[in-house]
Amino acid sequence: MIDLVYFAWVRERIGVDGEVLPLPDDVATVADLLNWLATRSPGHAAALADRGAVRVAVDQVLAGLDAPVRDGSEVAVFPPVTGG
Amino acid sequence: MIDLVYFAWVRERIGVDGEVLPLPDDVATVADLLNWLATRSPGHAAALADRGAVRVAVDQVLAGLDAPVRDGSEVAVFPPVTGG
Amino acid sequence: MIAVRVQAAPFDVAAETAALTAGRSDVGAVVTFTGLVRGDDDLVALTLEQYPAMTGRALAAIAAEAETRWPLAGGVVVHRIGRLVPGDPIVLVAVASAHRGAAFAAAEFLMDWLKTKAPLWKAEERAGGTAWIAARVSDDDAAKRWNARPSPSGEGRETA
Amino acid sequence: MIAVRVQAAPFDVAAETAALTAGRSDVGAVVTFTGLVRGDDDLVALTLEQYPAMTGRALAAIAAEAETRWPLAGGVVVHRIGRLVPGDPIVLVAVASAHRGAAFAAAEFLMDWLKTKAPLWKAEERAGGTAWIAARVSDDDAAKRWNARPSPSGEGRETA
Repeated sequence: MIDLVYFAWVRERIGVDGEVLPLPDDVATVADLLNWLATRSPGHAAALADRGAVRVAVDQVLAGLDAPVRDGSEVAVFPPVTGG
Repeated sequence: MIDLVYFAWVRERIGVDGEVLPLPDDVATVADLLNWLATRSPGHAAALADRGAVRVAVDQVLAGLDAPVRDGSEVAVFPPVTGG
Repeated sequence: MIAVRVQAAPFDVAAETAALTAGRSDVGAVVTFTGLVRGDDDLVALTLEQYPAMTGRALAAIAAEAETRWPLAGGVVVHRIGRLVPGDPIVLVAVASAHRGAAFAAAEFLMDWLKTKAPLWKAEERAGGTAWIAARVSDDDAAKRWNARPSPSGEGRETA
Repeated sequence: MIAVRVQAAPFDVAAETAALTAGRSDVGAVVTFTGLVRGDDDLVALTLEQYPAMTGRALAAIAAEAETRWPLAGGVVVHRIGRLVPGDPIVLVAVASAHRGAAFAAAEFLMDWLKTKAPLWKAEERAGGTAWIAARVSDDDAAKRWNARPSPSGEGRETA
């Protein structure tokens, strides 16, 4: 299982704060994960249409597209932070 | 008359907060004034022994040794300011 | 030790700073920065969202970084989240040190970071609707100046 | 408008800063600096003396100078005189502005000036007696950096 959390307009477009999903066998990296998530609903597709517009943190640490995603991870998807 | 005010150790050495004195005819500048004041008492002499160690303000504005001193002026003598 | 908190509730600057100096006589300087929501361009409200696990961790890390850069006696960082209206205090940084240079520099360093790097997202509410704010380049520049050198000196104060 | 006061009485930072932002929504940043008497080297007390006519005039002039250098919404400078013991607050600078850069820079500018140029004299009281303090060169250097350029940028934050 993978624990997904969404923030700001990513959350709004997907329509939920987060979701817990079984990790498909062919999802090994952040890029794989985003590709797969984008197929799940029109909201997911809209949120992830521009991959350059979102950032990903794996277990609360910012991660690049090549970063590995493992079963049990918490993966957050959000826009670039705007600070306080 | 000239209104003299003293601060910090200049005040302590002279022994008074200030004094009002008639301005002698031959006192035209700050340097003249200090030379004359230094003759007035051992305390004045001690306070003004090192002219480089004191600063003078005429009518609340810092003044050099050549600055004119006029009847009715307020002349302050004090150590270099140490700030807050 | 710089304490960090992210909360919806208001903060009490006087109580926070009193805690930094209570019972000590080695603190010569306390610098506080209070950020308030500005009512620019008919802003109605600002809503801030955090990623609790990441935001708290990131604030603690930058606070620790400030402590390695400057000799500080203590400090506190409080960032508010939720819906705030113009005039509302939104962020507090308070830093205590023996000397003013370290206190000013650490407070400004923390604020530059908070304004740009803190894992927070802001939405602006106006008469016409609500929109998420994009990251600002000028603020990023303000934060970057702290990376360019290892020593705690600063330059380019003009940044907003 | 930056108000200036020289007084023996303590100051209330919260009340002073509240006055700077009351009823406004154009203030985004309030920076305060509170200076406290440090108990270094067994200091028993510090006694500050002013030249009232000159000290007040000089503080008003530097406050006006800060207002020409940065876009400020308001501010207050309070310097205490008389006998103060370690831990006592001795000086307050609070500056409000739309943006943090101006508020930080103005507060630091005012403090650098106050620590060096303010017409004040300090005597230190220790177990061994009381001695007037001589002007410090390092503080003068901190104040000088503001003269070297017309723009409100800064450098060399390390100064004490």
